[in-house]
Amino acid sequence: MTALIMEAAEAVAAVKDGDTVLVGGFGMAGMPVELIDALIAHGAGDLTIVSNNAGNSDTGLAALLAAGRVRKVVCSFPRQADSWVFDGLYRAGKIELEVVPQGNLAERMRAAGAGIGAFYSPTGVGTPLAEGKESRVIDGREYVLEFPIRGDVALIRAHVADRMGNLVYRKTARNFGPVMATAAAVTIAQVSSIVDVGELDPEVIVTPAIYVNRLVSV
Amino acid sequence: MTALIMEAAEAVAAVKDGDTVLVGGFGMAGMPVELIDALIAHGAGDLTIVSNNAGNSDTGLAALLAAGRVRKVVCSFPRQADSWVFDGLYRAGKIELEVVPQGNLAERMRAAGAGIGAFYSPTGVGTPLAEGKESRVIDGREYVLEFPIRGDVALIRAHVADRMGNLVYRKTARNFGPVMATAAAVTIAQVSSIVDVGELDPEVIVTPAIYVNRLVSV
Amino acid sequence: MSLSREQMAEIVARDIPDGAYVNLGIGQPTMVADYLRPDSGVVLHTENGMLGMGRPATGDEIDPDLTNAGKQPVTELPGASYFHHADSFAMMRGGHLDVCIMGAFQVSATGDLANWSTGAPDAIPAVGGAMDLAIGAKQVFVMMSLFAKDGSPKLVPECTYPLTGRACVSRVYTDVATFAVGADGVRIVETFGISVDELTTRLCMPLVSSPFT
Amino acid sequence: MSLSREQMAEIVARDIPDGAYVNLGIGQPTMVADYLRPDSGVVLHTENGMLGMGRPATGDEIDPDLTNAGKQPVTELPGASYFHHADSFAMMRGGHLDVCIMGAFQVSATGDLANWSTGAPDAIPAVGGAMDLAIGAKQVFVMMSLFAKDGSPKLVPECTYPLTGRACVSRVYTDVATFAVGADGVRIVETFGISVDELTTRLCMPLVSSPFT
Repeated sequence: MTALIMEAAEAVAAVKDGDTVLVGGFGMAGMPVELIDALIAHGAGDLTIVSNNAGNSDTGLAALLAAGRVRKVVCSFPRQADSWVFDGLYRAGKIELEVVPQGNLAERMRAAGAGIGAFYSPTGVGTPLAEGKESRVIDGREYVLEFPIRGDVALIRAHVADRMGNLVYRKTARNFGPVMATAAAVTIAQVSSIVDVGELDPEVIVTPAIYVNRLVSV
Repeated sequence: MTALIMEAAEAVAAVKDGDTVLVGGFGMAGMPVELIDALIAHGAGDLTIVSNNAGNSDTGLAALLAAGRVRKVVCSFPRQADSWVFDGLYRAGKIELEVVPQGNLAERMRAAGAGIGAFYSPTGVGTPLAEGKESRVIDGREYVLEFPIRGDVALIRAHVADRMGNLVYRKTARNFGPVMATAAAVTIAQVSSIVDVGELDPEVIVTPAIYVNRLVSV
Repeated sequence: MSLSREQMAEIVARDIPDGAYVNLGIGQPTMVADYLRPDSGVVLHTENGMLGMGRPATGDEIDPDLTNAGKQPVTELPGASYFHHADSFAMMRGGHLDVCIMGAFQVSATGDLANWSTGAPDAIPAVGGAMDLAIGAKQVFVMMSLFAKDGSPKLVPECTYPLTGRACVSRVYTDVATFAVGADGVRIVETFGISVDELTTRLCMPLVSSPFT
Repeated sequence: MSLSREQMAEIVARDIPDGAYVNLGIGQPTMVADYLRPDSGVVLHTENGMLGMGRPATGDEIDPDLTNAGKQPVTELPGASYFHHADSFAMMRGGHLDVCIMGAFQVSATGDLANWSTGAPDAIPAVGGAMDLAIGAKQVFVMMSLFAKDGSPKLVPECTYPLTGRACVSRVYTDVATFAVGADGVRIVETFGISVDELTTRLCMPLVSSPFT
């Protein structure tokens, strides 16, 4: 169905306690800050957050973590210079962590969106992150079997949307947005502007509207 | 390396006897007609052709088949109203055929380009096209294990290239081009025009130059 | 009276929810487009890489770079988008399309679909995107005549033709009746010029005749 | 005399073929960009979705939507392209990058790479894109000091730290020597202020001292 245009608070009301929430962004680029703030205000808890990082400084994801709403983080790089909120919770045993190599993280979400049941990845073979996983030699090379990561909700940031939900992004802020949009039951995109249908060139649309359920203009 | 701009004859000289050649196009949309003609003139034989169809009328792929250059066709839909060249060769036992569901065909080439060793697809389960293939139940659903399809050479058609090899396409002529470009050791793109580096908007490039080895302006 | 192909298309169109993303396959199902209300918000997908497909192109509109899955020239609607084949089939396989509509040789009592091969020994196999569509869309609607030319039913206890997909069909629209396929079997939704008794007699399979709920 | 970090970067840059597609990872390897000839045609990839990355952005050029893998603001060169994360890592994993350059804690005699974790029990694990890069690029160049602060070598018979990737490193650029890692073992390519004898003594592993061919 065509995307619905909403306020942030109304949009994130789709998130329920215990949900898996995919959160776009690589550092601050593409981070859906206003949606995360709305999610904090919304109050849903016991969340699993799938995102490249585990929050920076005291805002955004870090604030969500600090508010005690997150049971588990699935990410590639939790530890950063300013990831003290996550670091503290992790060392106190108050949060679970699944570290996934960044490419496997992206590909596992892509698989969820693309209806792939599982795939053999060469990434991580022979490393601690492949321990306990099935492996298989194909054409002389070893691969690890990786399974899809699905979201109940995806929170992403794009640049411009049309009223149907077609999205374009800006520079490296594109990052996880297009992949996460395909991998969640409900995708919520915050955008800088919403234009009329027909104003985006069909050749340049990165995320087709079929993947976008709710639009928030910030 | 940055793409080289060549004449069609010089470009297709990369094809050797026995090669697997990925050929873009869905019907005539995106069909690299001039490259196929050059390949016929080039003379390489014993080829495996991977393409959605197996040639139409007496030109293009059909002419390549008629010239006796093709040992095997891997495609989703060989039989069409005007596929008499293929039909004749097939019925005479002069050509091998591997029929692959269209989505598996695209995804298997995508896997080749993306370094995926194999993937579980739900497409074809329970059908004759899954016979002899491994299957596996994941989360209650049955999947078939599918392996990558790699090309020695890909022949594709795009709309505009810049001199580095970045490509944009036009409407549904995009079809298999971007996927095949990633899946072959040597990708040759025929384009309607070649512009200077910097003239294509970096946001709208569909095939980055890294996937394109040779450019032919027709 | 049994339905014409146009009437079948009209009935199918009526059952497509407003705003749905729909793939009409090739052949007869493409007629459904003619009966969608312009304000329905239904968005058409074509497997060769497009959402927002418009009506067939005519005259100067014809553009060889803009075709549907049947390779016929079509038009583009506002809000359209283009994508490559792997993305297009990821969209299908990933369950993002609300409805796809296909023809069939046979549909089984459990929703198995056979529509790509009659299994004739001399036939050249050709499947296209049918297997991907069959297992990908949230709902698969089949449009077909209920009986073959020789009078044999095409809705059958078990398909004898090679399968396209297993347990994937949810609705079967035919010239004489519409059926819903569910966990409890095949239910008659509506009949057209044929009695339930006659249907039951001619179809060699149990039918649930209560109105579809 | 041993090399400065700048000199190491210059030597690595010299070994990158003209026109190569290269990923410089994060940290020290990014210094290599400063020593690439402007006319080399080398194209830089950054894992967060860009080919054609330019130099670091300063002043008004800084754009929060345009960063490198280290999340620092960068610029865009003519011919650049953007793509999403799955496409970016498909590019890496699919073997399309010619060279990637990474730091390391340890490299083994067979080219195993350890650069993401010291295995300390209280460390928070974080891998980023290192494992994908290690196994993806056609050639992996490592830049590191050859000896740790305690004097122990970082080029070792077998890694004691958790691996990033197996048998993936082809070149090791250090402050005192450059090594090529091949099927026949580790060959010394060049030394800087250290004799082959001393190198052999301090590294507890066999070395092939013949010039790299």
